[in-house]
Amino acid sequence: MSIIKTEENSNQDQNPRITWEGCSVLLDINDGDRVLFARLTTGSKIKIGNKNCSLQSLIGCPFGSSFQVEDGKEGPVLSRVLQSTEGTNLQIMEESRDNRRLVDNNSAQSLTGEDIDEMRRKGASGDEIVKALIANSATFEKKTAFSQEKYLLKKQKKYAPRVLLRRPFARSICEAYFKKHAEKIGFLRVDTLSLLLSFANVSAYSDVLVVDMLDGIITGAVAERLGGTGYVCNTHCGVAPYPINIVRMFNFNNDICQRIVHSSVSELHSSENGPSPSTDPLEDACNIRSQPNEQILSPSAQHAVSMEENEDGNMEIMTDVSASPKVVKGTKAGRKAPVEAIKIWKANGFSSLIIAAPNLDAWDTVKEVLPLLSYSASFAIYHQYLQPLATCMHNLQVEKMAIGLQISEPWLREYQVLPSRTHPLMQMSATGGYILSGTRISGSDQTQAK
Amino acid sequence: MSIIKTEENSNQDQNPRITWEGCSVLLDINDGDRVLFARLTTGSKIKIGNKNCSLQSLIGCPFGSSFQVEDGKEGPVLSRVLQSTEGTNLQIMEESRDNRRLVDNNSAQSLTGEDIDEMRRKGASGDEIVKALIANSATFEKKTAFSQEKYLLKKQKKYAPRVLLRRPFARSICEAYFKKHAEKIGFLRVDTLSLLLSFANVSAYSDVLVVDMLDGIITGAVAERLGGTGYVCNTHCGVAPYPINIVRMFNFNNDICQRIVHSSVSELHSSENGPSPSTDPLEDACNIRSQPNEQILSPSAQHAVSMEENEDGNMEIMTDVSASPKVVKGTKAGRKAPVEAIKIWKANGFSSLIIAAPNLDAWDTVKEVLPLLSYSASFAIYHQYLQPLATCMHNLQVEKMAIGLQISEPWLREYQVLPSRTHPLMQMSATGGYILSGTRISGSDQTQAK
Amino acid sequence: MQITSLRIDLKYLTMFPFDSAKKLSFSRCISDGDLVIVYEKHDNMKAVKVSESGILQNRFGVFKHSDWIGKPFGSKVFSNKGGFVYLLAPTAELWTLVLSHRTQILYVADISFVVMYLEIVPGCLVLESGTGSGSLTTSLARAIAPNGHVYTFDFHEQRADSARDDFERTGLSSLVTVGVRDIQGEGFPDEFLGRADSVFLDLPQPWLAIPSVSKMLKQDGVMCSFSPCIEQVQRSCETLRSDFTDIKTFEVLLHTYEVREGNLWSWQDNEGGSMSLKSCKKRQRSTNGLENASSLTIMAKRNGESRGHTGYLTFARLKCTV
Amino acid sequence: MQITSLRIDLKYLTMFPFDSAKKLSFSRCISDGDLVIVYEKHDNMKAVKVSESGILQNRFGVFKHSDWIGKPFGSKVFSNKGGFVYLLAPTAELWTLVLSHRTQILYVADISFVVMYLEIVPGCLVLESGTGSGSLTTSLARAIAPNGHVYTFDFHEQRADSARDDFERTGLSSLVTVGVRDIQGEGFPDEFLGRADSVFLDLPQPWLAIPSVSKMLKQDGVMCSFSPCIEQVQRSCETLRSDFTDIKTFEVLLHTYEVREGNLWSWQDNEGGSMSLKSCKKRQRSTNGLENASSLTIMAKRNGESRGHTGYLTFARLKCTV
Repeated sequence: MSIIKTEENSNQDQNPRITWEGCSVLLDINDGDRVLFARLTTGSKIKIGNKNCSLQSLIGCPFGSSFQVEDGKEGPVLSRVLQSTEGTNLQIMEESRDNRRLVDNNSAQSLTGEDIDEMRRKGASGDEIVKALIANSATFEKKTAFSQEKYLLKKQKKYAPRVLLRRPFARSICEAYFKKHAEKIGFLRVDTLSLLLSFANVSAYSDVLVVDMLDGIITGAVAERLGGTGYVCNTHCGVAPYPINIVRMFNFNNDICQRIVHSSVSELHSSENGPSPSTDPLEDACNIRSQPNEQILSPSAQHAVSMEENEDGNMEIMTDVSASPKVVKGTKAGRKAPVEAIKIWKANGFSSLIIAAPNLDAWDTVKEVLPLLSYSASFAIYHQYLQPLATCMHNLQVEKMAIGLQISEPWLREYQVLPSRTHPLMQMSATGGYILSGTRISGSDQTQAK
Repeated sequence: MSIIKTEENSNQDQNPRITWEGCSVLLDINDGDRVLFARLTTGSKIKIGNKNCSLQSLIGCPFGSSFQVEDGKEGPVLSRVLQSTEGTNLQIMEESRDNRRLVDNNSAQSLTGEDIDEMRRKGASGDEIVKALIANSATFEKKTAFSQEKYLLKKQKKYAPRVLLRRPFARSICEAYFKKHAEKIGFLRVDTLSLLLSFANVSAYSDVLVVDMLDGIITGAVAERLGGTGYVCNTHCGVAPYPINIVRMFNFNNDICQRIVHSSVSELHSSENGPSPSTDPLEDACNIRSQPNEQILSPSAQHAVSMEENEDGNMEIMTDVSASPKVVKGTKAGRKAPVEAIKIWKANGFSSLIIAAPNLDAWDTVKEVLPLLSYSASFAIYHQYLQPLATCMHNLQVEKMAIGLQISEPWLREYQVLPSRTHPLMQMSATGGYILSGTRISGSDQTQAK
Repeated sequence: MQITSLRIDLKYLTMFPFDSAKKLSFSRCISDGDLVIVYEKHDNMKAVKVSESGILQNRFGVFKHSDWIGKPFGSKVFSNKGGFVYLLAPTAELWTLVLSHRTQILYVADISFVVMYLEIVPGCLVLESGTGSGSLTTSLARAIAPNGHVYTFDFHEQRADSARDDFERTGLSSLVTVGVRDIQGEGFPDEFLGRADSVFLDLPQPWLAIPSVSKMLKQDGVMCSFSPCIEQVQRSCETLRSDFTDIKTFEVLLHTYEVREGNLWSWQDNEGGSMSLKSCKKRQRSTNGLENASSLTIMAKRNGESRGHTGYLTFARLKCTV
Repeated sequence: MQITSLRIDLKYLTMFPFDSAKKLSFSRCISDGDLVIVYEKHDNMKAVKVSESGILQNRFGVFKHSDWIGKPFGSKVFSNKGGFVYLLAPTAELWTLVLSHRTQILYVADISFVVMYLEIVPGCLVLESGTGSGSLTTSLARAIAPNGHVYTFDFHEQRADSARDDFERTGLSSLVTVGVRDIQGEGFPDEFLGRADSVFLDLPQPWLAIPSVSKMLKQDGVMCSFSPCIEQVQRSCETLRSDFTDIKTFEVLLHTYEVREGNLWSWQDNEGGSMSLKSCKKRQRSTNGLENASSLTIMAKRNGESRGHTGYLTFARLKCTV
């Protein structure tokens, strides 16, 4: 079995595993308690507890590494923690004791708040404080292993918070939004997103038409799969394209950004083949600069506001745009579709379609955009409600526009797998919404009695 | 802690654990492969394989006992098998071998069909045949424990079928129908049925109004909970009550049968307090004899037909009605509601309502019958489709007829729990339907601005 | 024809009637001493004992119990400020909600399934351990009424005491007996040998209690064990295999739906394209829903967060050996 | 501006395009040598290689391949008897249906989730064992195209051979390499040390392969193990805890819905009361669904029987130790 070296080189470009200055990262604080998007620049900072930590030390680190707050010469810094390969400190043993006699008592701690402050002043690390708390707990030793673990975790989160550096992928971005701001992505769960990409047959060199009214999560996920080939074209009805702020959070290189475009549905439908006034190259160029930038800049202000509102653990956006103008210029995703591309789409049709427009009637939308697809192309429509998709499916059947029609409802449940304590998580997301999928067919041109 | 002896005596009557002549039983053949309802009489028989076995030997046996076919002097009989308390013959061990090298080969059996026929002629029992088959299998010893068990079970089912004598309860009847003829009970799953009884607050001495278009499964389940107290009144729109054949399958005593009545919705609504022509005592008495009996007799012929159609393992009804006329007379459930009861219901209202009418519009039905309930009474409406209940719930809210409204969708999954082989069953029933539940309230008589 | 069960009785209300003299008629009016469920919202209810001089104070104002007496159950009653609540007759389901303040709202799915799958009917003798909040016990009592009995045991004396108080309050004392006992350690009392129709276990190590259960049950009697973790189920099933048959493990859940009325925009209505997702929440609402219902769509949507797991229910039937 | 990717190419069709020269344009017409999916019904499809002289015979009659050539994909084509089928371009999803004849129809839920959760993007190097029917492999190949590679291993030589044939047929050979190897016993080949972006295991004893996986993965790389039984998951998680972090176990399912158009009867329409449940099936159907849509209700109903379990998916991320 031989290995093609060039693959790996190109892989390195598309799929970097080490951060760089200006790259976008997802910071997971205390195992998902708080999730932040940030752009790593020399000047960017995040607030953890009451400390403003510089993110500079994160530049050049591998994704997946963990950090702890430490006091540096010039204020608090994030210092890398190497993960041991020996499992967690605390060995989780099979529990033979039952906890019927367990008495919950939190007053058994002899260390006071002043003691802890004093330790801090003397430069004790978070880990040291946690160890002291355990040593000074009258009940810790009597607790069951399960309760000891819970206690340890709680104290560690408070006194020695961990920051995990994650790669911003469709997976992690969708999960972070779903957990903290599900309404911003129309309650689209990560398994549902994955199904949309499958049902729509998104693959390299596809030309994917999307109606993405979920702030760009669909557009970004499609672009990630295209890897700089094909096109994802976000179509819209009026003059202004729908915002795609979430696309900024992916670490898309220039190749990929070039493939993220928008076009109004009337342009895609128009019978003229020459450049229409609205697709004038000059105006187009102008659009690339001004209008998508506006999209990029304006929402960051909004998000900053929402960050203030949700101090206690919500997802936040930390983007110091002004500090890194080059980076913003790099991510100019979402330009107007090139005239040549539109021309070819008109001739050949798109190869895939995804609609995710929670406030639009599904049938009303699909009847407008489905004709833009080539025959045999796959499509997938997401909706939070079942009924609009049922009506849509019925109409597509009656109109003989598509075959292989199916409404699917995804179901996802996570499990806790621990010795003697394995069970599904007590909380689950009951609704991943619904997907209507199918394949466009050519009109019944030669209808014959069967 | 003292025990009240009288309780147990009355319990014995209501909840008998030993069969008697004329009692209704559920026969579970080969662990659910085939399920039959039968009435135990000296003359009744069932066909197992190619043998007609008398059911006489089942009379006087405890429910829960198992039987095997044996050749008696006067033809095949069902002979009781005492269950050992030492688990199954085959010890299921944790599997250390994996089956990657397993080759499936069914040609390794040296015993021929003729050999088996010969053994049978010589009077070998089913168990003996199974043992011979194992002894003559070239591959049995090489199989994994899991495969051995599967092989054994398959052969046992074929050559030594087991008949399990089950009590006909709402649980077992609903499960048997759901498994074999789900469409006859409107795809009502046993957990959904249990929720209907809870949400409608069915309890002793309740007067429960039902719209039961599921052939009596609701009526029977309610009567079981009432235990001879209160009433279950099956209401209907036209002149003829809905059939309640399933009620016959319960072993209801006279006390309980007396409490199962029907009445048209117009009778329940009529403002006259005196006996209306249709509630004339004479005609009423006539109804008790003729019309419910017709219900009891006619469908058994139908069922007999469906039994012929479904030779290979479906649920069957074996009722030798002519052979035990006294028994049929005993189960005269479903008479017309007594005039006195109707009078009191008109004055006080019913205390519970259950609607299970798959073909009726839920709102259209509930707006007719909900006013027959007393205030603060609970109700539950079952439907296979979500949308009719959504509309109904909305209208009940708008009309301020009920509070505590909730649409629930039950979810049920069975697990296989075996050493090293624990997992949810691969097949599940995806739809248990939907339930709209709530509490009737008094009209907003004194509406005040809040 | 016997219609004594329809007699109207004016003794104080129990949660459900269990002798013919206490037959509940819902047309009955609220009396001094009755237990009523004060309903504010689906997720806000409270159990209140009515007394001539009592008052209830909540965010809607002050309610005088004396205003309630004589009104039928299911009435809307008003506070001094014009705020209102509904007064409902207690049921096992409402009681569960009151007990747990919504955290246990879906528990009805497990309870209902257990009662039916244990084949509990009026007259049954049922054993239970532990009693816990008594939420299941109340439903067991409803199912065995009027002439059966539930014997329930808890390890904690204090918990048993509060459960006993609750059954006193709901008028179920004659159907339920609460004992203090370590069932895992000692098993059920010998006086129930071979007499239980059904047994329910909610214990951390149910396998320790199973040998006792097999002695208490009548032949063909059914037991159920509720456990959150699969390891408990695995171990219980192993123990069950010697004396029990028909061993089945289930998981029961309930999803609930919200109902909304609204119109989805058509593609053209949405010319601006800048519609934010937030605006989707303020759907246009008709002032008279019923008349306009045909033009608007009523849509049901799953409630987002739901109980993903409560526990596994393992049922088994005692083998017939006689 | 580079628009080479939009070029139309007439080489034979692969399941999906993975180099710009093979860019699929759907307006392209069916050619000799193409693989087409012949669609009769949702649950009846078949993969056919088109050849000038080929014929297809089914219950609708005889179809000549020569009639198909030159027609666009997505066309309806007719048999000698006037029966028809649709000719579709193959996709990974259709291929899964063709492979398994509907028995694996819901498997798309697991496949989709795995591809996304393994963070597979174009250019990735992915290891898989076992290959099985190659259903997941096809989707992995789609995700790593155009410049990544999937190395998949199966214990059975025969199974590996048929999978290799299939990838030849679907034109994916340059993206997928199939090897014969006992991964549980020998681990993955050393040539992949530290080079895999993602690893997928579907093995009876996955814990035996996990030490090798941790050597193959790049730091922060993700692995997934698919197991039907919880004991396999428990043991795998135990093994994973030493070198992996972010260990998560999921179950993914898919429920599907039927759509029906019809009216529910009102109480009064149903005067007879003798309506049987059977008649509910023959609902009145409008001849022109769209025009009457407002007066009829379209209702969605869950398909009754569904896959209740496929397996547990356990994901884990290699710890960063450098």
